Amino acid sequence: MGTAVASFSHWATVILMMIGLYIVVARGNLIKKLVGLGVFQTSVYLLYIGPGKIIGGSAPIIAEGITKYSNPLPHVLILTAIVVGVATLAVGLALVVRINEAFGTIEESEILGRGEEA
Amino acid sequence: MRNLFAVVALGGVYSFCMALALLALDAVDVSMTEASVGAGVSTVLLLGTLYLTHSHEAPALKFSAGPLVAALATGALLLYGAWGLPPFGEAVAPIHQHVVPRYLNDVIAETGVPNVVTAVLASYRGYDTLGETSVIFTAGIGVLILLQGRLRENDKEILVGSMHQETIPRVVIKLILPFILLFALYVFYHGESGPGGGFQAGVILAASVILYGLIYGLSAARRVAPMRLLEILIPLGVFIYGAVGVAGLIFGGNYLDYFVLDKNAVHGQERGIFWVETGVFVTVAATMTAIYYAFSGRGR
Amino acid sequence: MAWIMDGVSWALIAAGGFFCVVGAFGIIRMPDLYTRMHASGVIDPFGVSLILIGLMFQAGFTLVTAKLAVLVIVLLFTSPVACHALGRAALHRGLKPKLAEKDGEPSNK
Amino acid sequence: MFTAGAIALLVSIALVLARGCMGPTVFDRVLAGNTIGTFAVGLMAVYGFLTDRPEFLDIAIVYALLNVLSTLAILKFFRFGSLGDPEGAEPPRTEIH
Repeated sequence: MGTAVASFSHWATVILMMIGLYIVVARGNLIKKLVGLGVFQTSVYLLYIGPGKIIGGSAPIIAEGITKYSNPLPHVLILTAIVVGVATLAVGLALVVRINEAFGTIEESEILGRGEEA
Repeated sequence: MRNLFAVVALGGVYSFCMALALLALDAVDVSMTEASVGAGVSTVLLLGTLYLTHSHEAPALKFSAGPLVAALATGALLLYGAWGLPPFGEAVAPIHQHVVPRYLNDVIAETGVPNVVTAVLASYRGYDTLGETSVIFTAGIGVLILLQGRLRENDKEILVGSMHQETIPRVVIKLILPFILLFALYVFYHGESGPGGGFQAGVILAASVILYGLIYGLSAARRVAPMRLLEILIPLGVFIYGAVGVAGLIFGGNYLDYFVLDKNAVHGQERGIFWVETGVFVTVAATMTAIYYAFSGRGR
Repeated sequence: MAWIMDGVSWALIAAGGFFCVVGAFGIIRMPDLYTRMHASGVIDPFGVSLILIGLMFQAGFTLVTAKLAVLVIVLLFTSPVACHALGRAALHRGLKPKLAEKDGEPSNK
Repeated sequence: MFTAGAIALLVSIALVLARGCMGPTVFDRVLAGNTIGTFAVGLMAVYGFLTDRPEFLDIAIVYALLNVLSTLAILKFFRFGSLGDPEGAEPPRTEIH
């Protein structure tokens, strides 16, 4: 039981990654694909941040009277990853907008069908 | 769930829960970034896209087992890999052994910055952050190139605020906006000793401009932060970052070496970190605002 | 003195938690959007704000108390606005409130 | 004591989350999201006291300030049909269920 609770972060990571992957691959709607990509990204955040936590440790801001800090390195990597993630989300959405203007739809199957007709 | 609006609304909830989880894992800076991004920017971007496209998903043609099998296989592989990971939360795990003790022990003596995340971000791993800043810069340019051009036909000046029937939001937002701006600056300057820094402050500043644009109309927001100004600011941030590195070269150190920026090495570090954070702040804020303009100014 | 402060903050936090759960139950149980918004009105001023005020008593006269006070004020300003905006949007889209049944027939659904 | 407050907030979040998942209309979901944001503010404050480091209220303030943004964006979307200037823009025929 104890190990099951302690590995909760691993479980959450794996489950979120599966959900994200499934949405990205299976859903035809391009906006939904991007949302799925976001879910996938957050699972990666957890994958990095989770092992960095030390039980009984505190946030990595040096203060008096605290000796144990969690690992700051994953925080740095993920902090930039979040902002980059939202920037790439914006690029993806811009592409979706342009695709919609060109094809009149954002469903993958219809876009592919349109390509075969042409 | 076929309605993409519902997806957007629940996406906000998901981001809240994620920020709480990150807070519980002691990642205060990351939690703050997720909070400002999830609550402020991504919802507005998704809504803008929904406006420009369709807000309803077509029903799926048929169920195919392939993606499900792929996802389950990935999950099984990951769990198999997780079996070999060190137990959660132990201080003896390899991740805590390599460079991190040095960061934690020497950060005050070397940089004088109590927030280790800021110090590592701006100083120890400055190259990484330079890369991220240029990624944001590139993404902003990409969005602008993709979405500029077709402006809405009736792009007239609007004298009265756009939501002039909506008295209550207008008045309250007017009251709150200065505090958001002040808070963005607080997060920026306080980022050395508390959670925060250039990224978060930039996103919060952009969110305040977005809020202004939502309430008073896009043209009013364009008057406050004109596009031409943003086009200068986006490269300026990256330029500041690069210039700090070059300054290190000029004073006889390595690229992005802050020890040489002042006679006192610790002061040099502080100065370098401050200017690097300024560069990040400027680029992030200007890029996010420009992306909002691009999405909401485009005609259908 | 200290135990008075502790008791007061205990009581405030307990009351706040109670109101939070009550409001959440209201959001679950109420029949339509407008009544649910009514339930969520319990949460902001009573639930969370009382918890925050209770925490203020714990923190004493420090920067933390000032931040908590800012938090309470901001919450009291923003969340009614959000609720108002939501109600306007729903009404504008033609979502009708569910009215009481008159003469045995449902008047409005 | 802090644990009791945190548990109450967590229970409330779970209840409201259920409403967000069930919610027949989009507005119910947005209401749930907004309420969860308020709870999150309280929970972050309580968590700071639970871990004996209550300096990190800045995150909660960010939430409190920006929580209203998405709701206003949705209001504007439904009333005027766009996020920028409203003039002449047709409100989209958006389904709310």
